[in-house]
Amino acid sequence: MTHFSAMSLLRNALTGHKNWREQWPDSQPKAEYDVVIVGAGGHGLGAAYYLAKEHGITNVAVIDKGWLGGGNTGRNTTIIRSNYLYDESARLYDHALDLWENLSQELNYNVMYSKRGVMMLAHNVHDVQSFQRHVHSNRLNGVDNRWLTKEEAKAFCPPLNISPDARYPVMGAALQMRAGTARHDAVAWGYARAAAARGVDIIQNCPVIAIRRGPDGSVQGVDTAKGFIKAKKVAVSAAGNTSVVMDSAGVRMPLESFPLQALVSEPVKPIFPCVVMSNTVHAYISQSDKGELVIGSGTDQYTSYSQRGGLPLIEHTVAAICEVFPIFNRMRMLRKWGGIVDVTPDRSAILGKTPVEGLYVNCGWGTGGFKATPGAAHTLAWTVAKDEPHPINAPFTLERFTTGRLIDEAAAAAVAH
Amino acid sequence: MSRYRIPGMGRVDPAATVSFTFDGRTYQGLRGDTVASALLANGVHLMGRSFKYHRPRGVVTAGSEEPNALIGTSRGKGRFEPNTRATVQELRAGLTTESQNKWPRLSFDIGAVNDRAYMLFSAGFYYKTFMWPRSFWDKVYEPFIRAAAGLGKSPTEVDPDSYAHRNLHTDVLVVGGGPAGISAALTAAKSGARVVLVDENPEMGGSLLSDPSVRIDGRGSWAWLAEQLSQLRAVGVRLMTRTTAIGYYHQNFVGLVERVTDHLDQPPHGAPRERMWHVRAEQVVLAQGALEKPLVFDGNDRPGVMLAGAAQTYLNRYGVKVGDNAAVVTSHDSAYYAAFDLVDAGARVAAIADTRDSVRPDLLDAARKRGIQVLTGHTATATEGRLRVKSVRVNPVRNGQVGAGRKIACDVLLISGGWTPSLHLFSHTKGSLTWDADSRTFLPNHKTEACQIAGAGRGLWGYGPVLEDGVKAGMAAAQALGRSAEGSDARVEGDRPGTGSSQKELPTDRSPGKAKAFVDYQNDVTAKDIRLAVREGMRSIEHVKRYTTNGMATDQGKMSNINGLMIAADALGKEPPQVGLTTFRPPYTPTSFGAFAGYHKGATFEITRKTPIDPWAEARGAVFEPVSLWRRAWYFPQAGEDMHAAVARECRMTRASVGMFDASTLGKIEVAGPDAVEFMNRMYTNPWTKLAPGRCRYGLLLGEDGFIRDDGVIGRMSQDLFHVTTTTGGAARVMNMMEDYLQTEWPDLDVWLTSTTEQWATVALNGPNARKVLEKLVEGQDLSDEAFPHMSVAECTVAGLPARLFRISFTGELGFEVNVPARHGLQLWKAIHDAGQQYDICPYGTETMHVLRAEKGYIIVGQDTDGTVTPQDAGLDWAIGKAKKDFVGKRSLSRPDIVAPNRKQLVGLLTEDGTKLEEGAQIVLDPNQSLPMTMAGHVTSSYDSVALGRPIAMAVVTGGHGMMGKTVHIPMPNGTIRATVTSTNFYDPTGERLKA
Amino acid sequence: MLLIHCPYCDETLPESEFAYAGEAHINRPADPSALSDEEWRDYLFIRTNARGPHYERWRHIHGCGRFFNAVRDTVSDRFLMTYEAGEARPDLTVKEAAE
Amino acid sequence: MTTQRHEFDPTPFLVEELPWAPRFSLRVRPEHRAALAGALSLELPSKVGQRSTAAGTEVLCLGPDEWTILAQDADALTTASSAAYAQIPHSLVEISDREITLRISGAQALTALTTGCPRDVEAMPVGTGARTLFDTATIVLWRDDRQSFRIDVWRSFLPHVHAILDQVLVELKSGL
Ligand SMILES: Cc1cc2nc3c(=O)[nH]c(=O)nc-3n(C[C@H](O)[C@H](O)[C@H](O)COP(=O)(O)OP(=O)(O)OC[C@H]3O[C@@H](n4cnc5c(N)ncnc54)[C@H](O)[C@@H]3O)c2cc1C
Ligand SMILES: NC(=O)c1ccc[n+]([C@@H]2O[C@H](COP(=O)([O-])OP(=O)(O)OC[C@H]3O[C@@H](n4cnc5c(N)ncnc54)[C@H](O)[C@@H]3O)[C@@H](O)[C@H]2O)c1
Ligand SMILES: Cc1cc2nc3c(=O)[nH]c(=O)nc-3n(C[C@H](O)[C@H](O)[C@H](O)COP(=O)(O)O)c2cc1C
Ligand SMILES: [Zn+2]
Repeated sequence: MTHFSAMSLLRNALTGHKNWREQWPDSQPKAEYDVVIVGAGGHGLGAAYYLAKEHGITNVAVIDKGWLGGGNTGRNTTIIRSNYLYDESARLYDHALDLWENLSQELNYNVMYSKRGVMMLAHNVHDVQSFQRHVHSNRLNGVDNRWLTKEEAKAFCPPLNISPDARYPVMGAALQMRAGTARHDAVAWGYARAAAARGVDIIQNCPVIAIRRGPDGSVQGVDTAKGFIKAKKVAVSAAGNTSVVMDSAGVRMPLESFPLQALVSEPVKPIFPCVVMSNTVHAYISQSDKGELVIGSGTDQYTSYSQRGGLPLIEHTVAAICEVFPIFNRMRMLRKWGGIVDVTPDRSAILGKTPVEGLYVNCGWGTGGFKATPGAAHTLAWTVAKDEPHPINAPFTLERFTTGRLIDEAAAAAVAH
Repeated sequence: MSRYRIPGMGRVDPAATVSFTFDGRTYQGLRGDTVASALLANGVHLMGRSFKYHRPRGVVTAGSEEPNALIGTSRGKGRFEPNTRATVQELRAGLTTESQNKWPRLSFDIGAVNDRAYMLFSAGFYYKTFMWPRSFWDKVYEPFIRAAAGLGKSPTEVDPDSYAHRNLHTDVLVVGGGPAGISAALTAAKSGARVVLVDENPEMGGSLLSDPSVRIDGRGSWAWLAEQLSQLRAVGVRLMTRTTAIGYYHQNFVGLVERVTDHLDQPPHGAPRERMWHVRAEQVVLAQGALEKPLVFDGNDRPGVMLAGAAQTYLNRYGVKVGDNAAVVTSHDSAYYAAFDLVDAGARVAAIADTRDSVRPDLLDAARKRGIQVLTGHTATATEGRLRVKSVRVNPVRNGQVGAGRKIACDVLLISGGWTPSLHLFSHTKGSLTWDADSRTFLPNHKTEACQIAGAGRGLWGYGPVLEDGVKAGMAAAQALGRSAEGSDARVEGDRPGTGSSQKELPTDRSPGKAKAFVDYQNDVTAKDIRLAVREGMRSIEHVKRYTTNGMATDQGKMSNINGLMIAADALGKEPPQVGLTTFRPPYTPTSFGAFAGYHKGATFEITRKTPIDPWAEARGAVFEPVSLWRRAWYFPQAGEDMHAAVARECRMTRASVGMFDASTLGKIEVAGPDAVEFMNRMYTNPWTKLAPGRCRYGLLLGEDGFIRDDGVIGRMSQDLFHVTTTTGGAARVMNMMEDYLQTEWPDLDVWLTSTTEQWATVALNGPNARKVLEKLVEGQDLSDEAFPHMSVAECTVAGLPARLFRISFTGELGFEVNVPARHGLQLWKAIHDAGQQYDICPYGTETMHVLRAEKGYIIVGQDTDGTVTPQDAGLDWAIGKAKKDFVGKRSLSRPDIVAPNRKQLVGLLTEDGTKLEEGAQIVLDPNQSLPMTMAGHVTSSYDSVALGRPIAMAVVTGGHGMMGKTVHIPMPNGTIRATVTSTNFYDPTGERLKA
Repeated sequence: MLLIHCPYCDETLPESEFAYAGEAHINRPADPSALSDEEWRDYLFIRTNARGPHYERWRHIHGCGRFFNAVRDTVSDRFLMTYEAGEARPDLTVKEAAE
Repeated sequence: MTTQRHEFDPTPFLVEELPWAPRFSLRVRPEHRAALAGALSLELPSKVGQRSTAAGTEVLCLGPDEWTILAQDADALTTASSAAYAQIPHSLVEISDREITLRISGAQALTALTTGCPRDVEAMPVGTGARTLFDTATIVLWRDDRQSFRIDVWRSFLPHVHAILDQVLVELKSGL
């Protein structure tokens, strides 16, 4: 692997960039691997990287039905934060934040982790109560998150409309300074390159058709479009498609897949200094390093695998953005797109072992798993390597749906009076 | 007349001069001009700077696909927008425009140093550097990268314009008003179908406006066009110009955006700037035409280098000669026609260099006749000219060998790399494409929607075939609608057939590594960037796109996709269809946010529901809070009072005498029918069978997961009739949930649900004097405790109004709730208010209601419970009908984690030092732990209690029900607070006052 | 925006009049208390989440108010058919053969 | 394309708030529809969207087991309902105050409705009705004539519907 640096860039510039090497080879499947990971998103590639780096397991294949990073990793609004309410979530996401901090250096790939601060707006008394609860819980968990008055919020993000006459007036905000965004594609590519450098095979355009199990029930390998691949351990990291893949192993999942949309504006000079989320108005926005406003929308009401989504929802999202930031009314939408997100009943992930021996799963991140990428990948690798839960991912089991020990961040923020 | 305007040509109005400014200078154009055509008429080619290298750029196109000539436009305060395409913006009086992405000025831009260091800024360079030292990323590198990004400047003021929405249903929607679209629309309309024809241009005609040379049905093409349009009008086709089909969604749902006023000198009062149309069509005809591609070679981006078709458009449609001395480089026949038109209009064409070895003889003849030198089998290898092209270097290519170059002087260079059918909308539907090896383009293949594709949009060329194809598409659409249609073929004379070939970057005799051969003009992606991406392992076209940003600019690849693909395919050693295209996504062209938002802005952003009593509260100066869609009176401050003082007074007066409260927002459901009681038993945790008519009960509703969803008091009006109340925010949800169970699980039950939330206005009266106030107004019901005890309900008359009267209390005081038909709500309120004057009756808001109920330990669902709290957790076991075999959520209450010890349970908290706790504050058992602390719960409600003379709080605490009297700790940033766990029933624990 | 045929109104109408209501043919057990924790979990949470034809429920909430069932292809988002609540799960192979 | 003319329309459509009138929601199983209709002396259309008018009482079928009744004689109706209840279980709930009715009429009434109604209002036959949406508010839409409609709007949603119609009025008056 060519080391990336300003020097190597300069050297290559002088030689017409002819000597750069492939960032990852175009691998064809071998007959057998120690571990097969289904899904070359950030989570799957990251898990492969940590398996190789921290557990010395390098005979690993990451298999994707399309191009690597083409799932939700390549289509999300890149918001990264860890100010979650419950200890379990705070620990997981904060672990991810710790890894984000040095990810560029670790991977020798600039993932452009930008600590711009994520500000969450409170628009009513209930929001205030709920965010204060987060702020206090985060403080005692050692997670940074603080409360801003609406004036402080405006100072932090000047385009914000804090007029009391607004339909949803801003009553304050919670701000996590350590939070921000990262360049989505670079995360996938950086992990892919670093994993490949340690011997991991990345096999693209190769749908996994089924997970094969032996007479004793344990995993034997995967049937793919390129034939059977033997492996005693298979980790499924297929995001929106998890149900389908797991079903082939006879494991039915508590998941539903919905289309989630996002959009970008035309690029403009820096105008938006941070990330703002408003759950009440349904608006999520930041400005990318290329200058577009990156805006997150909601999920359509019906399940779907179509990566599309409807127009009315987008209209609502854009209206919400203009409600909170009226100066953007004359900005133009450049492109909108959809992804497929897998949602669990408590909207928290499922991460770890399954009832099937040798089968591991990492799914259910819904609308918010990009931020978890390094943390989820890191702890999943541990679990796969040792066949036991990592202390951080231990609560995120499948069993919780049987016992009732849900980790329901959304319900904790439920709006009702 | 401007220097480059040709009298007698174009569709502009020579008599109507319109002045506008560009970068502070005033120019004259004509009505009908775009900013681009007007600037070109004035000899101005330099209109912008590119994204990364800040290279000087002029127009490349004459349409909405323009990547270069992006300008800021404005019309007074709040009406500035960046990145407007000069090729689309029509002139209007007083239009102010400015160039972008330059400093200090367009002709001399410091940012252009990037161009000198362009070797450093290769594709994906930022992924490889800016990583050391670590801290420099946040402080130095990132701010630098960001400052360099972006094109125009964002608006900074609030937009005063309005935007509209419209729904439209039609039989046929035709997208594209060129010859194909027009003939399709006319054919379909003649069959009797309702037809809508849209085009993004200010007038219909499509390529006929650019190339009017033919005669159709014996007339000049523009005369024919005018006649077609009047026929279309006559048969009732809705013609929508300046209207872009932005997205093609499921089942023939198409979003259109109509630009209503941007072209007007003086928009009339009330006219929306833009209007979004939601069209649902039985049949869609896509006649989007084709887009011309540039050729990729070193220096193909200088101002003055433009598409041949664009030059032809400027000439024929706007009467503007783009230069005096043109050179042409092409791989398609169509550029010849552009050259001919230019010569015929008096310009000189120095030469046509054609990449093809052989060219149709008639074209060669026609060129020769006009004195144009044609160089077949040639490539272009360089251009010169900093702010305007001065020359092009062309070289012969023989057997793949590039021969010696020669310079051809020119002031414009017309290029054409062939045409790409516009399949954007078709691709939105996930329709599949097929590669046509002859034309080397993608054509539509498998359709997923009820649509027809016609004309240049499916690879046809020449007006004859395209008109015929339009007729066919119109007939097909009509037939699909079950109508019989006839098509009449048009007779085209002097048609200009054409073919051509698609190319990768043109061969060169210089080091290809050094060439600045642009593929994506705006994002400064060059051919070598694409090859570099492939070299680095980006084998998927999607990776190439993302790594190089090719096709991600504001033209969304309209100029660059196919050229990028050709180069990538070559680098990969594959055929283009094996590599494939990236995905087209809506919107077709960049679209204002305002158009999406439509009417949903300001006061009508979302519904604000108000009660019948709201006007009284507003007149009284109440402060409101939003609760779901409602606004509710929060408190009623009197002169000089802040919230704290107002709430303290409201609490005091209510407990001391009597208070009144607008409870109209509570959800109400009439549950009626012989099986009403059975239904209630199944839905709610409580037992209902023994509840006598005339009595009421607190009802608790769970989700099937066992967690509390809603609560409310429910009155049994008669054997078969329940008056159910729900929380304000829960009303719609509860109703839906009940309907769901009733319709799909228990359809056998004879019971019906009717929402009566808005049928009734509800006034709550609380306080020791409540009965005295009410007695004066009630007829038909004895209010004494014996006749009408706590938890009773009756129908009677209150203030002369038919009422449902409840004796219930959410405050712990003697309490009543009066429901009257909503239209009388305000009258009732005033009557009670008048009657209460003698007792200093006090109107109070939601905050006081919250305090008073907290003093009694009554929960607020959503505040003291979130979606993780069971009845046991909330101390509401008593509300569970123990003898009931089943009810919604019952099974979940015995799941292992729900019966586990140490769940968080609702308790009261009293601080030792009398400080008021913060809602949301976290509770710990051991205050001396280090971070992260083990938390044992949190404060759900906290108020200053006037009645108790101290703050009180409710909280959920691990194992709280077993901790009465124990101390817990609340670590705050400035010190830890100690609190004692108590019952939640702080005030009048024995309930004496209730029974008064 | 999908286009949905309401079997009660017998009209084909825009999605905005309808509310999605989850997977169809998951009947509430007659006696929940007889179920094991696993069986109860399956009822509560386990979903087919089919890729392809999906049996699901909709409510014509801003219309006749009825819940009804539908088969929709979750890859194309296209409705294959809709039918009244309470009707048996249709056999798609029969439907295809008939067409 | 030389001149910039637009035609102003001073009265594109008219919105009137209709006076209060007794209104009921009637629910009964389809198999009991005919019997109940007899008992209540009403014509209860069986198809969603159909209406009937008899002796000044208007009925609109909103769902397979649901009708809205604009009663001429409310007392007679409730009395008949109570009398029939034991034999024919049903539910008759007064909702006179739940909704307020607007009449929207005039040359551009249809256009005004298409700003907020997603369904094809134009295709709706005169003399029918339906529950549908206007913007985000549920409404009951009655088509009385080609250019005359009524909409019943829940009381608290009315100001929003009004506000949108006001904007539409200004928009249509501009002639663009
Ligand atoms: C519009 C949008 C906005 C979002 N915004 C945010 C945000 O702001 N912040 C945030 O934290 N999260 C966000 N998310 C969520 C986030 O994107 C995802 O949770 C996260 O990227 C998931 O990563 P992954 O690696 O698990 O999945 P993916 O990146 O989706 O990877 C899964 C891979 O599995 C492959 N696969 C599937 N089935 C098969 C098969 N049978 N065989 C082989 N391969 C298969 C897919 O092709 C895919 O590449 C957003 C999501 C979307 C769609
Ligand atoms: N300059 C030339 O010589 C030249 C160039 C191209 C085509 N032609 C000829 O023109 C004919 C093509 O006719 P045609 O009718 O197929 O195409 P067309 O190009 O004449 O018409 C297509 C129209 O659709 C519009 N359009 C495209 N996408 C749209 C959208 N999303 N929303 C609204 N409007 C949209 C375009 O602006 C254009 O006006 C052929 O005969 C061809 O030979 C000539
Ligand atoms: C954070 C982010 C920023 C993006 N910025 C742009 C952009 O500037 N221009 C663009 O064309 N697309 C942009 N995209 C969208 C992609 O082009 C693409 O639509 C998305 O990755 C989904 O892939 P698909 O549309 O090919 O299905 C962006 C996507 C993301 C996630
Ligand atoms: Zn219906």
